[in-house]
Amino acid sequence: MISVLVAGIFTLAPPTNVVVSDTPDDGGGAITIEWQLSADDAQLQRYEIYRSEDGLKYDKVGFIGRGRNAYEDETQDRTPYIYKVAAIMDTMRALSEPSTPVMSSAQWLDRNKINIIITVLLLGGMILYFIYRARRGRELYVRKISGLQAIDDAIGRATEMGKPILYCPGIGYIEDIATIASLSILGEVAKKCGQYDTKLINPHFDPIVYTVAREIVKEAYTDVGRPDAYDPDSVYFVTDSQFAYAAAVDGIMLRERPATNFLVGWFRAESLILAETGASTGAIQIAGTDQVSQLPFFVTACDYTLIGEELYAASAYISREPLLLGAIKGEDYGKIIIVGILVAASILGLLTKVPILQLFR
Amino acid sequence: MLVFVFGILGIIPFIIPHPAVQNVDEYLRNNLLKILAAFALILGLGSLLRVHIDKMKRKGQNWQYSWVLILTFVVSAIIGLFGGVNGTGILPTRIGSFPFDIWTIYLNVEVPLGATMFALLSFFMASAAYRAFRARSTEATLLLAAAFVVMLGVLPFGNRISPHLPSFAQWIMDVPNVAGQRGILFGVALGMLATALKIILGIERSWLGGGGE
Amino acid sequence: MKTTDLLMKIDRRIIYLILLVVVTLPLIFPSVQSVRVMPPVEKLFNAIDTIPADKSLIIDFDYDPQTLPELEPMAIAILRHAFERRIKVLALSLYVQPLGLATNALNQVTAEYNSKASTRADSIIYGRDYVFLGWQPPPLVPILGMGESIINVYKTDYYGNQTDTLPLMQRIKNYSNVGLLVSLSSGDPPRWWIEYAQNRFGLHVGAGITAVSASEFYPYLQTGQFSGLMVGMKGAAEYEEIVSSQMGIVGRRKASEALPSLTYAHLVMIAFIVVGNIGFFIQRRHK
Amino acid sequence: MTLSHDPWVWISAILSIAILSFLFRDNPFYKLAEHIFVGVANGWAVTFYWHNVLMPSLFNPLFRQGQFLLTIPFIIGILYLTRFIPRVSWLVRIPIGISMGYAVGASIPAVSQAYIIKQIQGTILTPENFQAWNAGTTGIIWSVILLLGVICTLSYFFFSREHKGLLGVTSRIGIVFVMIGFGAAFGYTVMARISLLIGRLQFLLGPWLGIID
Repeated sequence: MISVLVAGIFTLAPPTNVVVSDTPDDGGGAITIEWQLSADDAQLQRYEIYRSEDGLKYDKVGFIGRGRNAYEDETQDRTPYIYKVAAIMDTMRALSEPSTPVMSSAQWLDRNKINIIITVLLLGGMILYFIYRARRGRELYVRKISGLQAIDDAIGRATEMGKPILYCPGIGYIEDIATIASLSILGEVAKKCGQYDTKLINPHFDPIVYTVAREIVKEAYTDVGRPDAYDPDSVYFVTDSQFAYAAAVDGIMLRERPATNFLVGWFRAESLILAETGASTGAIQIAGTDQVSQLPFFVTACDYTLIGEELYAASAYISREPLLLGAIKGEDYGKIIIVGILVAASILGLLTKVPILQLFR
Repeated sequence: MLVFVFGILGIIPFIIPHPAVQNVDEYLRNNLLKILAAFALILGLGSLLRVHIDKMKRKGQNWQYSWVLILTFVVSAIIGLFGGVNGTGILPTRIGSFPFDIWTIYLNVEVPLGATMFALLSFFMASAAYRAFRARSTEATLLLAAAFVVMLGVLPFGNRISPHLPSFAQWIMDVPNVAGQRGILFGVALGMLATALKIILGIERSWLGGGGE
Repeated sequence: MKTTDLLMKIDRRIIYLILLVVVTLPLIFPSVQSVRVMPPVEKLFNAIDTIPADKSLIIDFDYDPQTLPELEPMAIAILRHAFERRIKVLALSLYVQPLGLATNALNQVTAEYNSKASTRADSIIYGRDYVFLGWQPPPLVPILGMGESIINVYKTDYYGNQTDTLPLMQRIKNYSNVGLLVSLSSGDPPRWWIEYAQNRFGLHVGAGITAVSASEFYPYLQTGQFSGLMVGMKGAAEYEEIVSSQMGIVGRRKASEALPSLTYAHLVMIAFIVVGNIGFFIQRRHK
Repeated sequence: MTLSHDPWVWISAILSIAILSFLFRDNPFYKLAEHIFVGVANGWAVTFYWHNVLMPSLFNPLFRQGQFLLTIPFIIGILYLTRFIPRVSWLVRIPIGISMGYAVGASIPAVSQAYIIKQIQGTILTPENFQAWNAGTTGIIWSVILLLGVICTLSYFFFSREHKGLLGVTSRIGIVFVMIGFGAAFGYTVMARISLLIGRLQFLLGPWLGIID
């Protein structure tokens, strides 16, 4: 009641010092308007933003709650605009002085992303350098990865038992790095299957991954001189519905009774559905994914698990291709850089007043 | 080569906000890639049908169920294609008060089946925990202990066992868990970066089908 | 030796059966388990409780049949709280599917109150005490538009009434007349309310979410962007608890009834882990 | 106790139970539900791609509005089908290369930002950590432990050196963090999964059997 009276007697204080500018680092089409809050900000309902092209006729273009001193307006590029900001309380309106005219335009570079460019150049350059060195024929060491050592035994076991091997690439798409790593491991597994004459079952979630996998398996059989052993029905598409795929793979596990299950690739919640069903059939299970949220389930339910980067390293390790091994060396130096940044930034952040967090937005 | 060009096309819009770039990017994402995915599905369906028709011909194990699969596929596809998504197509999708448009089928067949598959997880978590959480080695013991504490900590009466239990459980989630996850993520990120570069530069070619050529 | 085998190799089907039984039985024979209310829920309760008389509460009903078991009890408990305190409620959905579920919850709690009320002043009356605004696509339109005028966004309510004729809507004009918004959803809506309604208009936002999406939303609570948060069945049960203990409201408490299932399931899993380890230790000692 | 009169509720309920029966053993009901699941999922996919992608983004604009630019994605999409013709089947690499190149390219900056830069930001120590000894998870002790945990975990993923000496120690500590994290995440997820099961049981006991309301 009192505030109404006060407002009735005194006029409302308008926002002041309206500053407009082209919104930086965008694709054009926007102007940022900033102002100093009205002295009566606490009583206001909102601010309204008015725009004019000729300085005479103003149209309302937007509004924003009280306590806010900036607004981004959508504009046509290369047209000058003048702005006024109004403080609004009930039916009262207090307009600011008009701003200077301003035009919006598009920028070619988003400066907020420079840190990303630097990261990519630094780490990417490191990796490429080591690939280049590997091409020159340097011998490279890669430590043992326990899941990988098990692959041979697992395939051997299936052969002895006369049972098939199930290779499930998960529900990723061809562009997921985990799927790509999975496909190169599939190639090696298929070669072994060809050599030992073990049946391979390879059901798919994504049609494109399926297409690629078919070629890989076919070629693997040809490589080991057993094109006759390749069964075109061993690689097939099931469905692109997550749980329908899980239901179908569960069915395969129980009916075909594979001796070894590979669950390698990109997984979500179905990870444990598959891994537990597989465990109940007594199969040896080798899992691998880069999905941090699913790793706990694989680690609990499977015999061997390739954790995160181990999965990528595995595909290089298994092929022994020097170029791929070179990349691993590069990645390792990348880790040293990250650790270095962590330590250096922490020290800087603690000892100086550099706003260190701003650098890593 | 194609991969290289489109790879660059993928990187650029992230850094350059200019509309000329953003429009090309939007066109790629909204039209080209989605349309390509639609065509890829035809490939997949071809494969699925072949496997099951083969099975029926050979009268392989459980061949009767292949009939079920093909029949439900064909029927739902016909209802969906000609009946429209919400039953607005040319095919009638309602007999009396009984609707059978594709959306109703989806809600009453796919959704409950999916939800039940998802719910199976509670059973699988129990059996996996029983089997694997044994104090065989240091690692297994840590796994067991952390799971144990957190399971007790989130329970409604966790604070009655000890008032510190819920906050200790939360601490495990916030500190060791986050540290472990971040460490893995850095490795994963480097691996992804390396693989992506290798693909764009044509060093990694396994995705083409076979390592050769 | 026999016993250790027994302890270490329990058939998985026995585990499944016991789990199924301990989860099902409490659902068939419901009993309410009381629960300690944790700070995030307490904060939400206080945020709703302190909404001044001239402001209203908005409830965003965005759950579907899948998430209903976790989120509907939250909606019921909040409605009971608001109606008991005579806090005016605006209900809405950002998607079309939840509309029917929202009506169910509103009708249920309204009926609960009106069965006890003797006078018109005691009753909960549509248009005076609450309004169901319905659905106005796309989601961002109401989220932004209500900052200026609610009746301009929702010209008619869910039941087809002109909103400007409803008494409540003449007082509740825009976000400045809204004390708090609670978004009940497992998807994007809580984030949208923060990003658009809160950042632009300073709307206070609380949320009720599913246990699956908990980790995604906790940061918003820590930064203070959420005025309070309920997570999953346990969060719903805590709200039911605080509403019943602080305000003496009686009524079905579905989440609290499901809580024993949740507790027993955890205990069964813990028990099996313990049994397995006992077997393991005995066996190791024998060796 | 009133049983449902809605045939769709019966269908959902029977399918749900068929899936649950799988916990006992594989059986004809599960096989039936599984094949229906896959069949309808594909029928739905066909409907979805037709009505939501091909019609609005390709056929309508191309044939009705004459946007001939769209012949390009159309032709590229058709290249997928060359897969069925052995002589020209290599052409299938063109659409795959496009999808692949674009997605992999786009992942490079995205991965750098989300997995590297953001994670570094969350890990480094700042003076704020020193305002309290153990305030929540941001106090000095915990933030130092977090930093060390991240570094040790990362060292476990060091592949080009044998894990001996200092690296051996740090990678062992790293594994400790990883295992505690896995156990905690497992325990934490139990509640979410049991909630899903309760949801399914409430559906079966409620709308279907009418035992609870």
